[in-house]
Amino acid sequence: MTEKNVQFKVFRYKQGDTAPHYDTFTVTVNERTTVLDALEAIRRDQDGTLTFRHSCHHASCGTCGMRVNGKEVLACVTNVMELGTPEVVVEPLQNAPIISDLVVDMGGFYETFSQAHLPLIRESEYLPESDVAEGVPFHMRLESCLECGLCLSACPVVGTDPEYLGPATLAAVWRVVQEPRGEDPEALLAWVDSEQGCWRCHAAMECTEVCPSNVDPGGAIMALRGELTRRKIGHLLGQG
Amino acid sequence: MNTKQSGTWAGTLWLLQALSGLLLILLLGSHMIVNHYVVERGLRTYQDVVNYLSHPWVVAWEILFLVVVTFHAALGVRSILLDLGPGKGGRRIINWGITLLGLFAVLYGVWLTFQIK
Amino acid sequence: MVKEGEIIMANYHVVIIGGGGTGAALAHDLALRGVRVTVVERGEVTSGTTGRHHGLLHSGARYAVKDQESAKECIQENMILRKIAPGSFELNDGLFVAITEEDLAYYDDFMEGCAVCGIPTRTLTREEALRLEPNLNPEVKLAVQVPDGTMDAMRLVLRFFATAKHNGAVIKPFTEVISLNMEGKTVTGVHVRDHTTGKEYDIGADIVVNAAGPWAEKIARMAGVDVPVQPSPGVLVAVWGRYNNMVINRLHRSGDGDIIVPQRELSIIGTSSWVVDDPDQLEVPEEHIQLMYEKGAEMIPAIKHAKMRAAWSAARPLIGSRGATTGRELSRTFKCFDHADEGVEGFVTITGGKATTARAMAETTADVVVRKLGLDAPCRTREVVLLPHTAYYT
Amino acid sequence: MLDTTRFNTRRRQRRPGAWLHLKGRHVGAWAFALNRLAGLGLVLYLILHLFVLSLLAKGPRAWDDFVALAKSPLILPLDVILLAGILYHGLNGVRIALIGVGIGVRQHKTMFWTLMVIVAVLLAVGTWGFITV
Repeated sequence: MTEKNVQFKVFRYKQGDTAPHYDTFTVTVNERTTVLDALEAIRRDQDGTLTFRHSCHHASCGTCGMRVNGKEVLACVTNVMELGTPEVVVEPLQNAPIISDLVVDMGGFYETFSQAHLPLIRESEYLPESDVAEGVPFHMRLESCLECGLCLSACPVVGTDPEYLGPATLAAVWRVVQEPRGEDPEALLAWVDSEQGCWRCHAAMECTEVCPSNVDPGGAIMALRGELTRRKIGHLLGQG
Repeated sequence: MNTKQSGTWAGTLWLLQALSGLLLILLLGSHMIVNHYVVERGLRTYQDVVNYLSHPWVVAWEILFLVVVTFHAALGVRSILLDLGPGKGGRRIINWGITLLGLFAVLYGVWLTFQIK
Repeated sequence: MVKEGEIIMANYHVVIIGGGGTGAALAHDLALRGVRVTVVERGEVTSGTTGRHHGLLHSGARYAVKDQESAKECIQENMILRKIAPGSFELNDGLFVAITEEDLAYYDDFMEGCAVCGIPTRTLTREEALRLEPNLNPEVKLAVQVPDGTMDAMRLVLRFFATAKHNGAVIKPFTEVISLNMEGKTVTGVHVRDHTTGKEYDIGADIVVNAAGPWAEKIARMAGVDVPVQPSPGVLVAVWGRYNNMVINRLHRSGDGDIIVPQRELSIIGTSSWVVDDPDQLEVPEEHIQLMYEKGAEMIPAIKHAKMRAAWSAARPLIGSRGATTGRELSRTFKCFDHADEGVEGFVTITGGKATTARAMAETTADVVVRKLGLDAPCRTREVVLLPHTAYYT
Repeated sequence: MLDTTRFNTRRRQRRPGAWLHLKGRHVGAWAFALNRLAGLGLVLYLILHLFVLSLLAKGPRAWDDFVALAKSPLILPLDVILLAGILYHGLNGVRIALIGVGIGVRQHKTMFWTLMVIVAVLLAVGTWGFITV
């Protein structure tokens, strides 16, 4: 293992501060060190007041979303040496209120997201050639979306319009349309068929670029439009 | 559930924006080719323009072009303004403002066509 | 809501130190019993040990031979969690696979242990096992199906928090306990620092519960008491792709790298085990990562070439005196300490246990707390269905 | 409660220029920003064009004087920029329309670069036309 010192320029803000600032910390990293490891080391060895969100440390919970060198990433799977910069800039996600340092308030996101009524689990796609185990009452797996908010931070439209439903919620609606499981896809389709819904998107596809879990929100938004367009045309033809 | 929306118009307008865009490729393409190449050495003189506009089909074609390009431009500007999150009242002002400006541009263009003799 | 500095006259106030699974379940339990609760957590909730486990909803089969107390807790809680947190688990069961003759020799003990602990089992032939899990090592001799499952390590806990909040509990993340306030030998509250504002203040409490997991010893020392907690880290490795439908365990005495849990887009191989003094000093030794790959590949050979997503460590808060060597010899059960036994009033520690048994840990602790408060309020957490995790934020 | 008294007082800031913050962004965001800039440019040109055409209403003199000005070599670069804007906005627009109804979403980057090659070729041809005509 080779070790080297890397500078971390970290966004700092506490409630009551007039303005945010950046603090620089030097951390010794090796080939395995992630940005999250470095932040934990900073909090442990240099500044116990640094706040950041984290939980699972393997890109499953979605809490450690932040901007590293200007890109939305999950800190837990962002390797410091692979970034290749002598200085690593760490900032909170955009388009959400900042609680302190790297911590943003996810409340607004969840207020919209929860309206999509996406269950936490979905039908499991079994491995090819495998059977379903006898005696297992349900065949389900956890949804891929980590609710990390990276897509919201990267989206150029969420930044300008607070009323835009945003990629995560629209992707969740598309999941429910695909697999309703007791929810009402018609009501959800009507909900997203609006100025603030899937038609607000400009197909910059940044959401899909930054998604750490193969959700492809951009594709989901386009699929929603395709579905709504088909319905609209079908409606027109049906009437004509 | 959130119901602040302008119904299915959003999707229709998006589709119209896409379709008018595709139509413009044809219209603008022909506008440029005709104006600059088909008429020999392009519409250079006032007389060229008068001759060109003496065909009623040409007038109709150019007016159609003007209508579609104005429509597409107006919807595009509207979309930029809506992205700024203007709120409900703001949206109404934008919709009316854009409509009036678009209508004015089209009427002005039509009027202009008939000024040239 | 309990405001800073407000004196609660109406009823009792309990401060829980630690926003992990135990603290969450305890906040939920006490809130249901009508006690005012404030949870203080140094970082984000579930950022310590809770969020980092492999996401295994234990059937208890893993402990059915050597640690039957823990195994019984697991199967009982497993069944309760399915009822109170529907929709939070991949209910795909688990397989214990025998790869070698040595594994096979363990079969009888294993089946007997499961029977004693009340863990349902179904023995599968090699062919049946391979049909369910085509990526299994074709050398597999037989497999035993048990009611394991996959859980979302964070979101199950958020559901406890969400329900507790709904019932009036106050959750304060990024609020670090600096010291315990004491009057003589009685703990009267906590002195905390809110890292979101940088301000320090006191929170008064009738009882303070130390649910700090591997940090429990550090907190206990603030009250001048000692709890026998041995932080025992383990390395886990997540690889891209789901290699198995069910949770795959090795049919043998618990060892390193003998569990593969499918979760979302990933498969998670765990764990190794050693012991440390400071739960904040968690290394991820390179040889442990390699060990996870090697051992994992013994059960599912394709794991050997799977692309790594993450490698990390989590510190288990095992109960045991210092001096354990690997942590494997320590029980996974939990223990609640009423420090009145050592002469310190108003202070209770809950430690040990597993994510699967967090509710039971909370029930035991809440029983102690209400008894100390002189209340007669029975536990209701076996029946009350938890709110969705999104309710924590909204 | 998650201490909402404190959290709700802080609203997120609006970032009207978010679509222009392209550092660290990918092809799609650049394509969108360029498309919008080109579109805005074309709207300005449309207004200018309509205004210039009003010279036609003022008779032959005004118009012919204008044409003489427009033929000057100084205007040529502006013509090229205009053509570039039209070609980019038009062809990228085709891409947006297609992916907007779910066609070629996963190939959107390949589509973009292919169209950019076409834009470059047409721009070269057009520029050659401006110079030689």
